[in-house]
Order: sequence, then C-alpha cells, then structure tokens
Amino acid sequence: MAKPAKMLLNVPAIKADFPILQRKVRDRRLVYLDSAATSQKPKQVIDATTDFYSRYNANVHRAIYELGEEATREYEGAREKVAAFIGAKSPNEIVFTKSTTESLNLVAYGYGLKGKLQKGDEILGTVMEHHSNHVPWHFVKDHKGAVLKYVDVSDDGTLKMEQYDELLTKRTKIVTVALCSNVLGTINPVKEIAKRAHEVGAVCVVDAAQAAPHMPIDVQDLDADFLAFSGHKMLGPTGIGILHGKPEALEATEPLLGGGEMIREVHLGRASWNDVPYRFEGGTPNIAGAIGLGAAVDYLTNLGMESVRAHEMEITQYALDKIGRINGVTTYGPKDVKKKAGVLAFTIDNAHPHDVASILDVEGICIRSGHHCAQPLMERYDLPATARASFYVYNDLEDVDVLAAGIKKVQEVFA
Amino acid sequence: MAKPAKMLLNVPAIKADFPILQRKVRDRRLVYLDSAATSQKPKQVIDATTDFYSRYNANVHRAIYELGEEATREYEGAREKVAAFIGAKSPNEIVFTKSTTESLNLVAYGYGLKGKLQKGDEILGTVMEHHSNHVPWHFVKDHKGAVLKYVDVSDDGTLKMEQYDELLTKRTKIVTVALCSNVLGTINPVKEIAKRAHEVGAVCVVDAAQAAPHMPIDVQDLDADFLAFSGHKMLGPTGIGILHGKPEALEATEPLLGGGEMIREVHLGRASWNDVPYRFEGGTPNIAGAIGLGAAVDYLTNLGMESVRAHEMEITQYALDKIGRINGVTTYGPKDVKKKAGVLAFTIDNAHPHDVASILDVEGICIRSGHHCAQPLMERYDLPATARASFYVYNDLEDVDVLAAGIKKVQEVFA
Amino acid sequence: MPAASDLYQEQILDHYKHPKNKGPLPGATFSARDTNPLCGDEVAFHLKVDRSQRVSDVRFEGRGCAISQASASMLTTMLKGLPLSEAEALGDDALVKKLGISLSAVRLNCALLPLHVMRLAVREKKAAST
Amino acid sequence: MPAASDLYQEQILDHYKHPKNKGPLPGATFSARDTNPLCGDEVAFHLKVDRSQRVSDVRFEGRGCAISQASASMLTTMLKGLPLSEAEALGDDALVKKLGISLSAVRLNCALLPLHVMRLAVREKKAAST
Ligand SMILES: Cc1ncc(COP(=O)(O)O)c(C=O)c1O
Ligand SMILES: Cc1ncc(COP(=O)(O)O)c(C=O)c1O
Repeated sequence: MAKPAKMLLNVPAIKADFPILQRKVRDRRLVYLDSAATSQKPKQVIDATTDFYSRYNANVHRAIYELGEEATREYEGAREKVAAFIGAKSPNEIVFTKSTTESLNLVAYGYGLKGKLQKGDEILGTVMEHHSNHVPWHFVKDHKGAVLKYVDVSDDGTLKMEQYDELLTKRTKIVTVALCSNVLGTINPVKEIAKRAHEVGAVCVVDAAQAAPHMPIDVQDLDADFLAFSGHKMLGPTGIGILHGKPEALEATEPLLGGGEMIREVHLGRASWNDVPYRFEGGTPNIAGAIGLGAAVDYLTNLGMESVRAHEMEITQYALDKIGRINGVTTYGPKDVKKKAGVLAFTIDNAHPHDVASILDVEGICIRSGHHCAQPLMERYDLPATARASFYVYNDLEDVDVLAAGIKKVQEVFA
Repeated sequence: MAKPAKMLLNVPAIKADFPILQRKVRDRRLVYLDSAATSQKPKQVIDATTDFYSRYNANVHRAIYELGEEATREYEGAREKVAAFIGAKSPNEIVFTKSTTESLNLVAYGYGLKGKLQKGDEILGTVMEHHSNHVPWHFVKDHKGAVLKYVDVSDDGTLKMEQYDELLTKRTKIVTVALCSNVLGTINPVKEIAKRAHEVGAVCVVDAAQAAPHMPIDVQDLDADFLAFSGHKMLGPTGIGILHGKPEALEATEPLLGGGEMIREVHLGRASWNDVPYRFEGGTPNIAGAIGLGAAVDYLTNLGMESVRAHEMEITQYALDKIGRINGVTTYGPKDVKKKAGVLAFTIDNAHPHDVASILDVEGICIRSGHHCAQPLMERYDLPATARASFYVYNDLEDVDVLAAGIKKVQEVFA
Repeated sequence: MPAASDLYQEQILDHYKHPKNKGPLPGATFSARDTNPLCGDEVAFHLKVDRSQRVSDVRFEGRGCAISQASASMLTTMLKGLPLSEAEALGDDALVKKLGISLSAVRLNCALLPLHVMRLAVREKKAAST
Repeated sequence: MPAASDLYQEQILDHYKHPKNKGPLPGATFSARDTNPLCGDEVAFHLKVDRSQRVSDVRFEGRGCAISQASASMLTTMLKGLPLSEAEALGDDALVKKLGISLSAVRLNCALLPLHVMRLAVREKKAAST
C-alpha cells in the first residue's frame, strides 16, 4: 500500500502535546491504539485541571466570593463549550454526569423507570450496543414491566434496517442506539432512525460515546431526543460525562440523583426540583472534570472535527488494507471507511485475542482484547473475544505499520 | 482570649503545600474558611493526578498492557488506602462513586427502591440532614411506599435521643443520620444510634461527608452498615465519592448504574452482576479522581487524624470564644468543642448572611452563606439563612482573627 | 470586584433599612411568590391594576439580603403608575442601572429575583385567564 | 514485565495446542462452569471421585486464551489421583509455579480461572448435599 506523503493533521505537533507519548515502554516508543477505551490527554487539558486546583478551586453556584465565582464561570463556560461543540441551541440542554454510563442510566431511570413508561411499553435497542446501553434498560423491564426488543446486525456489521421497521410500532416508546459501535466501528444511520422513531411517537436515545470524540455532531441535524457521551474518550479527564437532551425531553425526565444543587425547596418528606439542567446534577459535581473537558473541546475544535474525521478515515483505510490483508487475520465490521469509525476489531487464526494483546504489549503496542463490553454482539457473531485497535488524532500510519509487524510476531509464536 | 503559643499542626508548612494559598485576593492574603463546602488541595494531590495523565493514563481492569496494569494497580491501591483510612476489613468494602450524594442515592435505590424495602416500611432520618440525605429517601417513599420519619434537634443543636427511641420500632428498616452536621457542627452519637437500630433489625446509613475529613473514623467501632463521604472535602479531587458497606449490606444491595465493569454476563434482556464492590461501579470510573484521593488519604494519614481533630478543636474553641462573644453575633450548634466539629454557623444582627459574605469577600475571606443545603434544619430554627465559617488543616488562629475583624466591618456597614 | 463600600452604597442601605411599599396588598390583581433556590431568598410581589391597565398600587413582601430587598423596594417605586405593558417589559438592565452598583453573577441573582417574581405574577395570572 | 518468549514458553504453548483431558465427563461427581467477567474466558471443570475419595478422573472444557487453557490442562494433570481433600486445598501458588511464568495481575486471572472453577465445583456440590 502506498502511504500518503502527508497526513491531514500535523501528527508530530499533536504528539508533542501529549506528555504520555514521550514515554518509552521497555525502550520502545509507546504505540497507543486503545483510544476507544480511553483517550490520552494533551497538556492543555492536564494544565486546565491543575490551574483550577492551584488558582481558583471552590465549590460552584452558591459561593459569594471571588474563587467561587471564578469556578462557577469556568464550570458553566465548559457547559457552553460542549453545547457549541454539538450544536445545541442552549447550554441548558447539556447535563454533566460522570460518564456515558451515568447519562444513559439517567434517561433509563428518569424517563423510563421513574418516568413516563407504562407496563407493556416497548423499548427498542440493537444487538450491537455497549453494555452501558443494555443494562439500564433491563432495569426498566424488571421494575416497570417494559418490553425489550432488539434490532439485529447483518454479517457485514450494519443494522438490519428492514427489521427496525418491523419492530417499530405504536407500542415503541423508546428507541436506543449507538451512533457508532465500539467493536465494529459501524456508523449507524441515527438521523433516519430518530426520524422513524418520531413517526410512531417514540423518543430516540443515542449513545455517542464512540462518535462525539471522532466526528462532527450536530444535534439539530440528528434530531434525537437524548445523546450521551464521555469526556475521557475525547481527550478530557476521567469522571465527566455528558447528556444532551432536547428541552422538552429533559423537562419530561425525573432526576436520578437526589441531593444538593438539584432542588428548589426541600421540606421533610417532599421537595421540588431546580430548573433543567441543574435538576440532574445532584451533589457537588466534578468541577475539575468539567473544566478539563472544556479544554479538551477547545483542543478538538481547534483541530476541527471535520479534519479529525478525515484523518481517522485515512488511518482506518490504511489499516484495513494493511492488516485486513494479512493471511490468517480476520477483521470485523464495515469495510467502507465512510461507514466506519477508526475502530478495527480483528482476530488471528489460532491465537486468542488476550495472547495477541500480551505479545503486542511486549512490543510497546497497546490494544484491547476481550468482549469490549458488547457480549450480545459477540454472541451474535459467535466470537468469544476479539482484539481491537482504535485510532485517534495522535496516531499515524507508522503506528499501523508497527501493529502489522507485531501481528507477524504473534503469528510466529502461534504458528 | 490568650492564643496558644504553638498549634498542634505545623500550619506554615502545611500552607506551603497548597498552591492556592499563595494566591492573593485583591492584594490580601486568601483566608479560606469554606472547607465544609470543598477543601483546598495540596500539591501532592494535584501532582498525583497529573502524574496519572502524563505517565500511565489508561482504562482500568481489562487492559492487557503495561499502562493499563499500572493504572489498575494505582486505582485499586487507592481503594486499599481508603479502606485502611477508615478501618475497613477489606478493600472490597469500599465502593467508588462520584460523591457522597451518589453514595447515599446508591443505598436509597439499591437497598430501598430496588431492594428489600416494602410498602409501609419505615425510614428514620433526622431534621439536621443535608439535602443529599433527605431527597434520596423521598424517592423510596414515592416509588415504594416507604414511610419517612424524622428525629428532631434540640435548641442546643443535638439530636433528641429520647425521641429517637420513641420513633424507632420494628417497622423501622433504615436509620440514616449524619455523623457530623454541616451547619451546626454537631457530632452525633452514631455508634449508639447504630446499636439501637440493629436491635430492631434496621440497618444504619451514615453520612460522613463532614466527618471523614476531620476526625478519625473506625468503621469497626461505629458498626454502621453503610457510610458515605466525598473526596473533594478531604483534600482530594472533585468527582470522587466513597461508600463503605459491610459485606453483607453490600451483598443485599442492587446496583444503581448498569453498564460496563459491573456485570458478569450480559445477554439480550438479562444480565448477572460482577462481585462486590465492582457491581456498583458501572462505567469507566473517575480513575484520576480515585488516585488523587489516594494521595489525599496519604497526606491526612501523614498528619494523623487525631492531630487533625485536635487542631480543629483548638481553632473552633478559639472561634467560639472570639466570634461567639462579639455583641450582636449569634452562633448555632453545640458550644462544647468535644461535641462539635470545625464548623461555625453564625448570624449578625441586622445583616443578612449574603451581605456578610459579600463584605468579607472584599477582605479576602471566603465563607459560605445561605441554607447550606439543609432547609429542613433552617425551618426548624426559623432561620432564612446563616453565615458559616469552617476550618481545616491549613487554617490557624490568625484566620479567626481576620474573620473577627471582618465581622466588625460588617457591623459598621449595617450599624 | 467592587469594594464593600461600592456594593453597599447609601441608597441600597437606605432602601434595605427603610423599604418602600412593603407588606400585603389586599385586592391585588396579580400576585406571585418565589425563592432563589441557591440561597433561599424569598420575595412576593403584588400589583393592583386600574381600569386603564396602569399599575395603581404595588407591594412586596420578603426576606433576604440587602441587595434583593433593596432591589424589591426600588422596583416598586419604578412600577407605580406605569402602564402594565411597560411594567411587563421592564428589562433586567433597567433595574440594575437603578441599583447603580456592579454585581457578580451570584449577587445579580439576588438583585433580579424581585423582577423575576413580578413577571411571574403577571404571566401566571394571564395564563390562567386565557 | 516478561518478554513474549517468557510468557509463551514451549510448555504453555504445548498444553494450549494439545490440551490434556479436554472434553465432557459423563457421570462426573463434581461439575462447575464459570467465566472471567473481565474477558469472557470460559472454563468448565468435571471431577470424578472414587470410593476412597480420590480424584479418579478429571476433564475440562472451555474457550479462552493460551494462558487459561494451558493452565486448565496442566491443572488436570496435577489433580488426577489426588485425594479430594488435597485437590480442594491446592493453592494458587502451586498452579502458578507449575506454569513457570511470571504473570501480570490481569493475566493471573486467566491462569487462576481453572482453579477457581475446580474449587467451585467441589464447594457447590458439597453445599447442596449438606
Ligand atoms: C453533611 C453532608 N452530606 C452530604 C453532602 C454532599 O456531598 P457532595 O456534594 O460531595 O455529594 C455534604 C456536602 O455538601 C454534606 O456537608
Ligand atoms: C459505545 C459505548 N457506549 C458506552 C460506553 C461507556 O462509556 P463510559 O465507560 O465512559 O461510561 C462506551 C465505552 O466504553 C462505549 O464504547
């Protein structure tokens, strides 16, 4: 395969922003190919949290002193940045949680279990969801008597849209789907899915954990009702998640966590709620996390999400060509990079993915192996596990070359 | 009042560890007296999180590469430190959440709403709880038909223990109480409360948010079933909370958040849970937060929690003497520092607490004003709001002097 | 950030210590009450409107800080005699200008609470009657 | 951290590629199956115990990595002929020593899964019969 002379992003400059990428692992350059699990962090993000703790650390919203006002300004400023990042009409559509997982649970409890759903109402998911978009809905089934149905995937890794049409009925109240699969890389036609969901009066919940870090998102265009993602997968700190909701969707949602910040008035045995989005932010939030996320959004915005996506398409194409064609290697998911994010699941004949990961580790290469928190999908393909390489802004084609060489080593061991 | 010549802790050395305390506010030394809202962070804590992001950032538990193993080791190491800090028998008794608020909600949902409680079962709280220990129980009332009852406080700020005995019956399934009030500073007799709760077969849930940072806690001695606290109030990062549970209590608790990490197996529509405590840690946790918390625990352990408590008693005594005796100033809560933590709520005749805080802010003094997320308590005392100064390891008697001088200025303005 | 003397000018302290138009208003056309959830400050606003849709009388009740109570008091003086439509349209800026001090975000909430409650009173009554 | 060649020694690879005692065991006295929730590796263990309470036969089934499957295979060879009490008491260390490699925490889970399942088999049966 011919390597393009120049990549879309200036990777050497980007790498220089990430302290961890200066690290050597057993005298080798660190080749980090596990950004789908969590991304690395640029110094801009690390510095933003350090700066908070060193200069204006205080609790937010209620403090009547300068530190507290500065903290509040930056925390709310991060909300504004996130809103702009995904095209929300107002920062009030952005709820800070601790993770995609909490965001999805917030919807499952607040709209489902404690909210509008009735016994017999149907929730329509897909077979390719991450566990975080399966288990919360089990709760709604178990405690509210909701009925769960699932859209299957084809062998090529795309959703069976004709089955979606069959399963979607007037009884469907919630449709929930990943914008991008964390195993197959499949980019699902969520705009279309949301449109059809709305036609039967259902709301559409989108798990954007693998999408928001990697491609432009415009919530106006997608027109889903809820959209969840995580800071730690998009260059931001751990412990901060995001839930976007349309105003009317958030208004129709009960709070998950009760406590400080989220109330208007509390009396013995009864309380009334604060406005959206504060209603959903009970307790002292992850202030440093939100501020660091704001810096991450700045960093990505600076690169340009169109360029980020184009860069990853280039690497993914190269990886599909280079890795996908090695004899004895099988890759999963779409082969067309227009339908696929920078996630490459693969298996090597006679070598278990864990052993693949262990041997690559010795080469300084970090990949993931296992079920990737997607057991129903693995069952669907009858796979115990796969290896998975995933790409981000600090990766380049050379990283793919190193991976390909590592795979050859694995094949030697298990020949 | 005579000032002791030397304090128990070496405050100048401690202050030097806190970058923010080098900051000036309007050319004045920053006098931070709002640690009950959130504490400041020593460089040891800031550095621990920076080090994680710069050197071994990776997702925990499943990674088969060196970074991931290092991250897991440090994350689990933090769990061990927290366990040792409160005398838990095993790290498996420690659940990481995002806040005290999440910890208390976890118990309310997992043990109450989704768990063992039946309609008509009684939950016994107190009038002095923080909103985070009120509102979660409202949910159990609203969705499970539990009955809420409350132990009142006396005018001196202590719980009416004879009323506790009256309200505690065989119908009581949960007793929930703050170890230390965030307004009055009252240290409640939780060991005795837990003992009596156990006698009627109830579990005892303790909100230790204001206690764990300030005094030695031994969960063996307290013998409560659940104990919740927050990292950010004890020198640690924002976005990390702790729930301690006795093994049998945790086993009897359903998970709050469904998702990755917390499962054993997931199939379409059903799942089984991972072991305790992982069952309660759905989603990517706040890894940096836990590691920073570990560093905070090291810092406090190094000072010695007995010394921390003694130091705060000394400041509180001095503050009660100095502030409590200013004409026109009223203080709330116990006057005996053996029964009181380093929290001093007060009002000034003719000056609203917000105005007090605003005027003190100009002097570089950070205090809190308002209802302190304890509206039922404020109603009980018929107070719209109070001012509150709270003390920690980096405060000294001079800070109290500065506060006293600030209060005099307030009185001049509102004379 | 303002100095204490900037924030607590004579005028503010005067309205706080000697509020204008404070108390209930029997026969009010519009009434509402709200609290600031962040701090618990509480204001109730009552307006009486005459046949020509002018604010003929106005009162506030409440408890809270000097800023919110002085602001409420000053707001009543601004409203009296105004056509209802103009009262409704009164902007945040107008009140802040009248107060004559520069406010941080949190204290701005204190200052604007009375205006918020006044608007609530008019809006809710209208909603109920349509 | 070990090098690849350290981890995947001849012995491990041999047990992985040509496992001993793999398959079902009709008439087993004890049987259990479990998965490693972190990775999905799966092992079932079957033991047959004779009248003198000795392990007369043992089989495993499973799918997973070289470490877990080689470990299961080696464990079967260690168990055969052992008094049940000794089989039950077999410690983690003994198996790790037999494997002869140094393992990271995550891979240690792989290596110990078979032992865990073997213990589960014996314990659950005993619990059921008491
Ligand atoms: C007694 C008490 N309980 C609970 C909380 C809630 O803690 P967090 O906001 O960290 O969830 C606080 C702190 O505000 C508190 O003082
Ligand atoms: C598609 C998808 N959904 C949800 C999640 C859960 O994200 P988090 O662990 O940050 O809650 C992940 C990441 O693991 C994911 O890839």
